[in-house]
Order: sequence, then structure tokens, then C-alpha cells
Amino acid sequence: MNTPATNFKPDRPKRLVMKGITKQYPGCLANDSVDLDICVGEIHALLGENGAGKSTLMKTIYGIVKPDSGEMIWEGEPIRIKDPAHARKLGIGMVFQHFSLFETLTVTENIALALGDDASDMKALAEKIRTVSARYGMALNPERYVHSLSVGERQRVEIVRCLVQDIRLLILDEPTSVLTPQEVNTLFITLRRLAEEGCSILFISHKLNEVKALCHRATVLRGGRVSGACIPAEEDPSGMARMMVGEDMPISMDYEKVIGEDVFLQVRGLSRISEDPFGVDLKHINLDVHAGEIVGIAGVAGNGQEELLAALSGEYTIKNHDAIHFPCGPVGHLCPEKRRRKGLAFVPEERLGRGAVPDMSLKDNALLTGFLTGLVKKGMIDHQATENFAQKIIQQYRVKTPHSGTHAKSLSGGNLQKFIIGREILQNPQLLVAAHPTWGVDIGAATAIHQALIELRDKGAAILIVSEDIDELFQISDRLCALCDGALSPIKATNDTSLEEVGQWMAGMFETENKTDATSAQTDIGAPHVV
Amino acid sequence: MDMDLITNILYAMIRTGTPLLIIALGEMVCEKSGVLNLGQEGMILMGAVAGFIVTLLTGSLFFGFLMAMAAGVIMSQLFAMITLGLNANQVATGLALTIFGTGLSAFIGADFVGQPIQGLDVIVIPLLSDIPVIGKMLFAQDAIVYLSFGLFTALYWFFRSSRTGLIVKAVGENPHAANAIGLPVMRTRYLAVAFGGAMAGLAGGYLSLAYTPMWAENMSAGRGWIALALVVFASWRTERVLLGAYLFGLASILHLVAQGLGFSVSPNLLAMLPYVATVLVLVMMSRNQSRSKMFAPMSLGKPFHVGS
Amino acid sequence: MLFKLEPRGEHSKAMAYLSPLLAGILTLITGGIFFYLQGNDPLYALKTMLYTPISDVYGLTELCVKTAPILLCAIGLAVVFKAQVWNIGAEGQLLMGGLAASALAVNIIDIEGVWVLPMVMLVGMLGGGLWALLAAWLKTHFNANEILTTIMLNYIALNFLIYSVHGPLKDPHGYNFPESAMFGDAALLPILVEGTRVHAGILFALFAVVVVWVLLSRSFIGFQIKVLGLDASAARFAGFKDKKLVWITMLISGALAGLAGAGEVAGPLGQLVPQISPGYGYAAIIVAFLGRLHPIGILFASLLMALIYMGGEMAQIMLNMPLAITGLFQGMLLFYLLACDVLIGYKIKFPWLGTKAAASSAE
Amino acid sequence: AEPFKVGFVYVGPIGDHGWSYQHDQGRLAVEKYFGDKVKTTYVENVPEGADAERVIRTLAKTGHNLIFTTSFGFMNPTLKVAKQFPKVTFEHATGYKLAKNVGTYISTTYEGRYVAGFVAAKVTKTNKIGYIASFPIPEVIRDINSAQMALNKYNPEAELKIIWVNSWFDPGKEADAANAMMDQGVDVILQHTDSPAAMQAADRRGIFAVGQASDMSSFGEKAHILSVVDNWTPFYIKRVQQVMDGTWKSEDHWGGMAEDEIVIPAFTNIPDEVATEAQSIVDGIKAGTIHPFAGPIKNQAGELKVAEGEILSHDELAGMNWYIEGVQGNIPK
Ligand SMILES: Nc1ncnc2c1ncn2[C@@H]1O[C@H](COP(=O)(O)OP(=O)(O)OP(=O)(O)O)[C@@H](O)[C@H]1O
Ligand SMILES: Nc1ncnc2c1ncn2[C@@H]1O[C@H](COP(=O)(O)OP(=O)(O)OP(=O)(O)O)[C@@H](O)[C@H]1O
Ligand SMILES: [Mg+2]
Ligand SMILES: [Mg+2]
Repeated sequence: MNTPATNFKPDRPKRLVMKGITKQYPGCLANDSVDLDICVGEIHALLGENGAGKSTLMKTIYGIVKPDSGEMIWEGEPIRIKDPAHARKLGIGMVFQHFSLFETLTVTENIALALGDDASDMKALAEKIRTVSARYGMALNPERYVHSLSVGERQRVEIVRCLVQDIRLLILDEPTSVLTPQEVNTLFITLRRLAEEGCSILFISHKLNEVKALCHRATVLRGGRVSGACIPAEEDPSGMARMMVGEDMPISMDYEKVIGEDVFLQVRGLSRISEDPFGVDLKHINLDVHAGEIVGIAGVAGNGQEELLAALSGEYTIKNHDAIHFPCGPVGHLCPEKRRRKGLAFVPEERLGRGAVPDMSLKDNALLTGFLTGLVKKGMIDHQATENFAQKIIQQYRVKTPHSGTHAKSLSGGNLQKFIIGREILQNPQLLVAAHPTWGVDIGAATAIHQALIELRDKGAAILIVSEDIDELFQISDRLCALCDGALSPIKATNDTSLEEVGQWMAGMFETENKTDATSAQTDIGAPHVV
Repeated sequence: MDMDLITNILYAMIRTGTPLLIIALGEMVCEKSGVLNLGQEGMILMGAVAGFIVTLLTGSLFFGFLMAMAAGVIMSQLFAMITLGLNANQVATGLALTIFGTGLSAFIGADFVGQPIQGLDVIVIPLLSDIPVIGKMLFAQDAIVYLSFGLFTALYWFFRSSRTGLIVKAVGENPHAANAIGLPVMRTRYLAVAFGGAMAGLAGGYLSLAYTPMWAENMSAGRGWIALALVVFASWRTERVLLGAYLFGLASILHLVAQGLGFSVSPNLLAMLPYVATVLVLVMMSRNQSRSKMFAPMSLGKPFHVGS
Repeated sequence: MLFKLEPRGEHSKAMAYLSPLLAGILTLITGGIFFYLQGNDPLYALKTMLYTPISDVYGLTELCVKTAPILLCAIGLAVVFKAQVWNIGAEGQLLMGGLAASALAVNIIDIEGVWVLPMVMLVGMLGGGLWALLAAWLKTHFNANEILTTIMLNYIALNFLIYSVHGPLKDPHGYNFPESAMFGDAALLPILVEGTRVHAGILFALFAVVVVWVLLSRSFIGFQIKVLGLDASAARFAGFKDKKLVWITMLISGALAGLAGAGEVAGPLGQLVPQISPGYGYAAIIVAFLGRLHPIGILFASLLMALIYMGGEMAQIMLNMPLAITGLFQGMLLFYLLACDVLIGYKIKFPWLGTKAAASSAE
Repeated sequence: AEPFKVGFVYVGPIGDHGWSYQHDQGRLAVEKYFGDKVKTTYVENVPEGADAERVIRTLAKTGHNLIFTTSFGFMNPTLKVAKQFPKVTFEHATGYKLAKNVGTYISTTYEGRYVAGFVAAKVTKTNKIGYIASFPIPEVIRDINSAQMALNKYNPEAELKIIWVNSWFDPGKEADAANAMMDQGVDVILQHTDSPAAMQAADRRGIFAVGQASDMSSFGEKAHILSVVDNWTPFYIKRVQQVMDGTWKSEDHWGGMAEDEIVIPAFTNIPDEVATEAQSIVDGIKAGTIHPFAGPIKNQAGELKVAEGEILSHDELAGMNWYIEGVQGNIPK
């Protein structure tokens, strides 16, 4: 990752020029006369806080979004891209921020779907997938079903889907957020190689050091407008960050590491076979979280995080009650409500559709988990108390919303996340389990959330954080471990470990006593046989 | 039981199962694309009445069946406009379609009650139909039964090997992803609903032109609901739809056969049998969630709106 | 595209009230055109259908008689549907309720006492409730789709009712015809207005409206039900017990449908007959949606539905129209309502009208 | 002057081509016969539940002078409304309760069924005769017995195979039942259900069938041997005339062949000599010399229920709930 891009000269011919692109969404100007140009063989970064309009701009290129005004020039010719099929014909490929894969179909079928009618010969296509993926060092078995693939492998499918065609412009929307550091390295090698072959690449990422390592040029968007441009190799990350969020926002902080007190959460030998055919089994997990500390669990999504979180929150109950212990005794068999009564609070991964009900007001969403704090009397809702609680969350956590009657779904991602975290923290939990607390959240909001977590820790609560963002984990956790394939790595104080070591853990390179059983168990359920 | 009786039971099983098979296959395609249309009864009845009237007026069974399918398609597009175009609740709209279709067909058909027509004749395939036991069941049926065999084969291939089938599955599983990679989500759904309508209409035509060549109000007698159950029973797999349709066909004639053979159980209780059997089978099929999950369209019944 | 939908940030309150009105107006217009094409004076025809049946006191009481079972079933469905549990089985639950109530009533014909009627009603509720729980059990334990099981259970209940009325519950002195003996006076619902048929069933229904209203808007159970319906994974996350909620909602709706059945046999019928319901359970589904699952909405919707039924009869008598128009009107009304409801969540834009012209009068 | 208003309440749709359809044919005949003097109204598909009373009452209230309620389930509602409208005349079909202004009427379909039994006994080659039955109510039991009486007399070898389909009108099911019976060797089908589906099924397979309620000859060119047709026209015209004239009296009316209320329009597809004999039986029934339920009649257990020379009483017929000797199986519950 640390080979800087050297062999690039900006005087190359332009592959794509965008001029004055404007896109108005109801109530939000997503792109405001944006200019952008990409040269042949260039890796170009697009930076910007959440909602800055990056994805919108990319979707415009791929023909999914029709701009209200502005023009595009493709290899010297003015062009209007009608739809993705048209974009593909031109040689444009896109890897989406949110995967657009179909779990019940095979790799070949998934790729065939995106290729249009010219992919009618499935055998030939499978062969092509094999050669292309081997050529770029991203081995893929075309017959596998997508649901049986890890997230990293799915990412490969997305990329290979673009590569099997004659690719001239590859758009990658936040491709690295789901990869281990090692996988990121592989990806970068591939991308550089593509660029050398003359392919242009548009690369969106929030991770500025990656941008610095990979990209030739960068354009920064802010509130839908181009707010700046730079050569990343010559810029330091905090400078770029300032360009993204403006001067007045806190962008990062260093937090003191502490050592926890008594054990609050004790997990011993937690194993669970997943009922879901697409799920991961948990394999003999041991874990302690002390009061007054933050423990981080790193790992790429789809390695058992959901299952572990469900077991901790009580959404899965465990037959072996002793597997999960609070100071008051075993809780493995208890339902979420009972665990909450014993001091647990929980921030789930999906903020909409789990952490909050999209079609309910913030007030009702405050009641969703806040009902234990005296909001319900004799089975009846105390509407006034609920309203007060909602107001308190909104004020203390600076949730931007007109009023507490707003539906959760109309809040921006970051604001909703602040609301949910606030709701959980205000219940004064003794244990907070939070999944991906700042996923997809802009730097300002992320900093606010981090501060809230640290404050809670300092009040003596035990905190467990599961995240895919290693940088975040290094920043706020006191101790760290990683989850891979349902098994947990050793746990170390953050100061005693390194990015490389955690990266290896994330890739499964660690010893646990049950590792061998675990892998054998994996083989017979790994890929459900499907007729 | 002698051979002849078994031959005849098998023959009747196919005949009784055919309308169910056609409806269920149509509905399966529709559901595979993620749309749940509970308006089967309404579409069947409209198909039956339209087919009957056209045949009576033109004397042509061919036009009759064509019109039956057209009527089904029109009804289904009414449903599609409301659910897909306007994002309305699919369950409620489907029920409304059933009520509306039942009423409308009775209204249109009022003047055509009690008029006889020459129904569809069986086509006996020489030699093949003489094969013992299965000859009659497979090779002495009418054209629509043969068509249903063809339909089954075509759909089996469609979902297994065709690109369009792949698109239908993809749209039903994850319309957002499908939209992102540029698959025509809405067009696929409209067409799938139309296909479902055409099949329901065809089945209606089969009832009024071949099965019992006459028009009578409400003559579908709940077959649409049974077909809906069959699709779940089959966990959205073509070959199981076939199996289910014929099994149900068998169940619904067996109690009649049993009575004829002199078994005396209350016919009221016997009449419950097909429904009890459906529930039991449904229970057995649904129990193992993960098995059916592979084939169940994940976005079934959920509205999808393309923001552009 | 003729028009485009544009999501509103928040649901429009005004449209939630305007949409039924709009749907009603559209139905009237279409109905009028339809009558006109049939060769009737549209205004007179609409008046015959929608006003004449309730133009006198007796008509109004009849409206209550007809409304009671529909309202009871629909109000129960509001509760299950809120939880996104699709109980299509109110019909079967009503039949089982009527059957259970009758089974008790015909065995205590000669017994007097104030407790007789409450017992009969309770047994009816129990019958309907247990029948619904059967579907709930199949759903929670075997994961069987409740839409299909409840439909099948409707057929089974109907056959069971027919069996009972031809067999064990047949009036021994009834010339072998399929109906039970008339109930004893103690088991009959009291008449509210002398000389009419309006019975206490409508009071039960109104009471149920109030209770369900409180349940859904004030109680925590109601909140849990709503959360489950809107977002099952949020309910699980919050620790609400989804299976328990399925059982509770099914029990409530089944018991209310059962009460409706008991009210029919102990009310206007006074005995068990094979046809205690001309499809009230199915009509209730429409009513529940028409009333947008809100108790007050459902109250009005069931009055409207009952009126359309009575109007259908009146149209036959006065205009010689076939019965099919009842179904046509109901289907049309529901179509229009569902279509108009789109305005609650979306604005409709007509791109061909220029860029900003929008049909978004109310927000 | 105001026309005389007559109302009809039907249990089914007039489109059922069976029971309600035939009543409606009677209504149309009344309209035709009286012209402007009479105005008729009908309400179809009236459920035999709580709605019936309202419909009947609405008819009474809207100035109908005579109201025919054409199904058993309307019995109690008819009586209730009749009490409130003493000036209106009511006629209730197939019931057993009379009142001052309520008469009852029923047609003796068993006479037709007896003739059908006779023809079936003569034309069957397999000696297996199918009988599609709806619900085990007295009327249906009575007709099964009547057909069996004919078999006992004219072809004791022949066996009646009864299939209950549990519905008055379900074409698909009736066709299935017919096919199931044909599969078991039946070569003549009688039915006490309303749709012509069995006739059509028989026609396809080249066996014989007897039409019910309406003339079904057009549905079975080769299969149709006779239809037992309900002809309500003479009765309805008579009653309307009586009420108009003020000569109407409440009575329990049983109308059959003698009154032309049960007619057999034609015998088709059968040998002339059978047709001739059948016609003579019809004539005998009309003349009162032949009664289908003439003794001796034994029940299934072989006990003598009606002695030689007597005929089954009216009361026994009205509530018949036992099979006569020769019928196989039990009456279902
Ligand atoms: N379909 C849509 N309808 C309305 N508004 C939309 C739509 N899609 C995006 N927006 C809005 O447009 C703005 C730009 O969104 P976009 O997805 O381009 O942001 P982004 O820069 O990609 O953010 P992120 O870093 O979160 O991916 C946001 O405010 C977003 O809410
Ligand atoms: N699909 C959509 N349809 C309608 N409005 C949308 C849509 N997506 C987003 N919005 C609106 O756009 C605004 C911004 O949403 P978005 O989640 O993109 O915010 P954001 O800028 O990324 O904020 P944050 O940085 O807090 O995540 C919100 O008010 C939201 O209501
Ligand atoms: Mg965002
Ligand atoms: Mg984005």
C-alpha cells in the first residue's frame, strides 16, 4: 500500500469530462454544477463527507441517475448516458457502495445478469471469469453461490463483473470499507495494474491514507459542490479532511487508554450453529469485558459478527446458560428485555429497520428501548414522559431534526445514529454493546459519537464495540481482538498490538484451542448444496 | 381395485389438476418476480366468462381461449397499476381484485347462463395412448392439458437455464440491486404479473370451455386460493408445483371415488379432506425454513419504488 | 411515463383524511357512469343504493344489525393486520364462534338465568379465538404461511358447521332439515329498539372499537404490536416477543370474530343455520383496509360496507339491477382507496405539465 | 291503477341454471301472462341467514302484495315478516310452517325421479346407476328412495351408487363425481344437484344421464334421456290470480305431475317401447293410479313401513330420514 503512484502525467488524453452536473433531489441539491475530469490511466479519488453527493455523481456516470443539467464528454464526444447497459457498452463498470449481488444465484449468474444479452453462453462466461480473476490475482470459483462467499470474495465478484468486459473506466464506491488490510493490498495491486493498462479509475473512500497511497489526483465534494482538488501524494490527510468538512468541525481526537475494573461481561465457550443457511457458526468464543473499558472486536462483516451480537443481545438465546455471564449470574437463556433489565444496552448494526423503526416518529422510537425507564405505567404508555425522553436525546446529542414527531427514516444516517446511541446511553447502561457505531457517518458526527462512548466508559460502564473500521477501533478501544469465521482471536491491549497483527487476526491467522474443530465444522455447512 | 379404475383415476387426476397447475405456474412466475397477487379468483372468473362468451358468439374455441387469456391479462394489469404503479399494499389490492372480478364476471355473464357450447375435445394420440395405466393419463387428454405439459417444461427450462428467468429471480430477490445494475425491475414485474394473469385467464377458459363447458357464476369454486397455497407448498419450484397440483387433483376426486366404492364417511367431513391435507402439507413444507429460503423470492409482497 | 411518484419526507396527515373522501367521490362518479350506461338515472340510482335503505328509523336499525358482525370482525383484524399478521380467517373464526355458541345454547334451551347469555357469548369468543390460535400455532411453530392456513381453515370451519347442523346440532323436531332448534329466551341477545331487530351486538362492537382504540394508541402491548408490524427486526431487537404477539393478536381477532358469530346466532337468527355468515369475515378484510386499520376509520368503513350491501338489495328491488353490483362497488371503492392512498406517502408529479407543476395541494 | 306487485326471494343467483333459475323462469312467465297488471321484483343470492328477514321485509314494505320465498332457510324470516305485514300474502317453498297469510308449496320431484328410476332400470346395461346427491335433507332422501322404488320394481338387479357432493351447485365437482362413477362402471346418471356438468360429462363418455330442475337436453345430445323439470309457472300464475281475486287461502301445496309443476318435456335417446311405458307411468301418476311410494315398503333393516295397498303418509314424506330397502349405505351425518 505504500508504493506511491509515480508514473502518472496529467497531460494524458481525457477519458471523461463532466461539466456543470446538477442533480436536485426533493429537498436536497445532491450535485451542484460539479466539474470533474479523468484521464486515461488515472486513478482519481473522490472525497467528501457523507451525503456530499459522491455516489450521486458516480451513478450519473453509470446512467442510473439522470442529471437535471450539465454535460458529459466521453473520449472527446459529448454523450448522454441512457442507462447502465449503455454505460457498459462504453466500457464503464461500477462497484457499488452497497453490494448489488444476488445471494441465491451463482457467481457466473450474477455476472451474466450485469453483462446484458451478450452473456448468453454461460460456459464460456465461467471460463472467462476464471481467467480474468486469476490474471488480477483475485481467485474466484464461478460455480459458487454468492451466499456462500465471504464479504471480500463478494467484493471480488463485483470487481470481476466489471473486468470481464472491455473496461475503460472503473468506478469503485467505498470498496475498502469491508476488506482486511491484506485484501486492501491485493486490491490496490490490481487497481494499479489496471491503470497501467490504461483503464481510468474513480475511487471513493473515506480513508485518506489509502487515497494518499493509491490515487494520482483527488477531487473533494462538499454539500454537492466541488470544494477543492489536490494531489494526494503531496497533501497530508488532515489537510484533505479539512477540505471535506470545513474548518470548524472537530475531526479527530486522541483518547487515553485505560485499564478496566471488575469483569462485567464474561463469555465462556460460546458456540452456536447458525439456523440461517447463509449464516456463520460461532465457535467456542471466550471474552471478558471489564467495567470502565472499551473492548473492540475487529473483523470483516460476515464473519460471525451478527451472530455474536445476537447472542449477546439476547435475540438468540443460548442453551448453555453459563456461556454468557453478567455479575448477577448466567444470562445466556434470557430474552433481550430481561438482559436490558440487568443493565445491557445495545446499538445494532442497521440503524434503520432494527435500531429504529423507519415509519415511526422519533418519540415512538425513543420508547422502543426506553420503555424500561419509567415510560410505561401499568401497561399504558406515558406519552408525556416519552416525549420528554425523546427531547432529552435530541438535545443532548444534538440530533438535527425539526421535532420529535419526525419519522426516523427521514433523518440522515449520522443524525439517526446519534439518536440511537443517545437513546441507549441515556438509559445508563452498565454494559453497552455497539455494532459499527460510526459506519457511514461523517467525521463530525463520528467524533461526537466517540466522545459519548468515552464519557460512558469513564462513568464506569463496560463497552464492547464491533466494527469493520480498524482505525476507529485503534482510536477508541482499550483492548482489541478480531473475529474471523466465527472464532475469536486472542485479545490484547491496544497499545501492545499493531495494525498488521490485527489484520492477520482478521484474516484468521491466529491459534485458538478449538480452531481445528471449527474448520471441520465449517466445511460441511460452508456451501449448502443446492440443486 | 382393478387396472381400469386406476387408469381412470390417474386420468381424472391430471384433468382435475390441470387448471390448478396452470394457475399455480402463472402465480409462481409472478411471485418469483416479487409480486404477490391474491386476485387469482377474480382473474380466473373473468377469463372463464370472457372465453365462454367469445366462443359462444364466434363458435371458435381458439378465440375463446385467446380472449380468456386477454381478460386475465387486463385484470392483472389493473392490479399491477395499483400495486406497482402506485405502490399500494399487494394483499389488499389482490383481495379487491378477487371481489371485483367475481362481481364483474357475474354481471357480464348474466345473459349467458344455461347456454350450451361444444367443449374442447380430447385428442387421443394413437399407440401412445394404449400404453397401460399411464397411456390414457398422458396421451388421451385435451389440447390444454398438453399445453400445460408444455408450459411446465418451458418454465422448468426458463428458471433453470434462461437469462430472462435469471432476471425474474434477481428482481424478486433484490429489486434494489437489480435496479442498480440496470435490470428493468418494473418492466419485469409488470410482465410477470401479466403472465400470471394470462395463466389465470387460461385456466378460467379451461373451466368454462373444456372442464365443464358452460358459464355459471363463481364456477372457479376456490381454485385460485388452492393454487396460491400450491405455490408455497412447492416452495417456488416448478417441478413441485406440478406434483402438488396433481396431488391436490387426486385428493379432490378420491373422496368421490371412495364414496362410489361404498366407503361411508360423512361427506361433509370428507369434503374437508383436501383443505386439511393442504394445511398439513403446508406445515411440513414450511417447517424447514432454510430449505425453502433458497427458492423463496425474498422481496415477495414488498413494494419497490425506483427513485431516479 | 404519465406521472412520477416522489416520496414525501413525512406522511401527509391531510391526505390520510382526504384520500378516503377522494376514493368515495371517485366511486360515486364511476358508479354513476355505470348506472347511466345501464340506462338508469344516475342520481336516482345512487340515491336508491345509498340513501333509501337508511331513510327511516327501521332502516337505520337494520344498518346496525348488518354492521355489528362486520365491525366486530374488522376491528379484530385491525389488531392483527397492524402486526402484519395476515389473518384472512375471520370468516372461519366467525363460523366457529357461532357454532360453539350454538352448541352450548341448544343444550341449555330450558335453562333460565342471567348467566346464560354471557356464557353463550363467551363460548362463542372462545370458539373463534381457539380457531384463530390454531393458525397462530401453525405459524409460530411450523412457520406455515397464515394467509394460506387461515383460508384453508375457513373452508374447514364451513364444512364442520355444515356437518354439525346436519348432524349433532340438528333440531330433532325439525323435519330433518339442517338447522338447530330455536334457542331459549335466556340465550337470546336483548333487542334495543322495540319492534326492530337491532340487538346488543352493535353495543359489543362499539365497545370493541373503544377498547381496540385504547389498546392501539395508549397501551404498551399496542405499541409492541405496531412495532412488530412495521419492522419485525426492530421488535426483536427491542426484546418484544414476536411469537407471543402473534398469539395475542390472533386471539383478539379470533375472539372478536367469534363474538360476531355468537351475536348472529343469538341475535337475528335465534338458531344455528348453515349460512350464518354471507361472507362477513371477507368483507371485514376490506373494511379493515378501507378504515386504514384505525378503529374510527373502521367504524365508518363498516357502516359504509353494510350500507352497500343493503343498497345492493335495494337496487335489485327498485332498479332490477343484478346483485353483482354489490361486489363491483366494493371492489371499486377499495381499488380507488388503495390508489388514492399513494398520495399519503408520495407526491404525484406530471412531468409533461412542466417542471414544477405538481398535484400536491395538501402537505 | 297501481300494478299488482309480486316479489321473489331467491337463494342462489338466477344464473345458476338450476333451482333459482327455474323460479325466475316462473316469474318471467307471470310477467308475460299478466302483462301490465302485474309488476314483479326479485332479489337473488339472498343468504339464508340474518339478511333474509330484511330483504323480505323490504319487499313487503315497498308495496309488494304477494311474496314468494323460495328456499327452506327463509322459513322463519318469512313467518316473522308475515306477522308484521298481515295484509301481504306470503308463499314459502319447501317449508312446513303455515300462518294465516303464509302458505307453503313444494313440488313432488320424487314423481319425476320415479320415472327416471324406471327409465334407468330399463336402459342400464351394467346395472349400476349413479346418483349425485347434494345434502342429506328430506327432499333429497325422498327422491333417492323414489328412484330406488322404481328399481326395486323394474330391475332389482340394478344398484344405486350415491355420491354426496355437499353442494347444490359446483359444476367442477359434479363433473368429477360423474366421472368417478363412470370409472366404476355406472352407465346412467341421476342427479339432485343443479348444474348440467354431469350431463356434459356423461355425453362425452357416451352414457346416459337424467337432467334436473331445468331441461338439460341441450347439454347432452347423446346422453340425455329425460329431464325432471321444475315448472313453477302454473303455480305462480294461479297464486297471483288468487291473491288478486281475493280467493287465496293459506295451504300446504304439493304440486306434481298432475298440476304440471313437474314435467318431463321429452324422452330422448331411448328405445320407443321404454319411452312408451315411461309415458304411461307419467300418465298413471297424473291420473293418480300410480304412486311412487305405494306399499309394501320396507326399510333397510327389512321392517315393513308401509303395508300393501297403502301409500306413505304425507308427514312421513315431509320429514323422510330413512332409506328404503335396496339403497346401499347409510344416510351421512
Ligand atoms: N434517491 C434519492 N432521493 C432523494 N435524495 C437522495 C437520493 N439519493 C441520495 N439523496 C441525497 O442526495 C445527497 C447525496 O447523496 P450521495 O449518496 O451522493 O452521497 P455520498 O456522497 O455518496 O455519501 P456517502 O459518503 O454516505 O456515500 C444526500 O443528501 C442524499 O440524502
Ligand atoms: N431515498 C431517499 N428518498 C428521500 N429522501 C432521502 C433519501 N435518502 C436520503 N434522503 C434525505 O436526504 C437527507 C440526507 O440523507 P443522508 O442519509 O444521505 O444524509 P447524509 O448527508 O449522509 O447525513 P449523515 O452525514 O448524517 O449520514 C435526509 O434528510 C433524507 O431524508
Ligand atoms: Mg449518508
Ligand atoms: Mg455514497
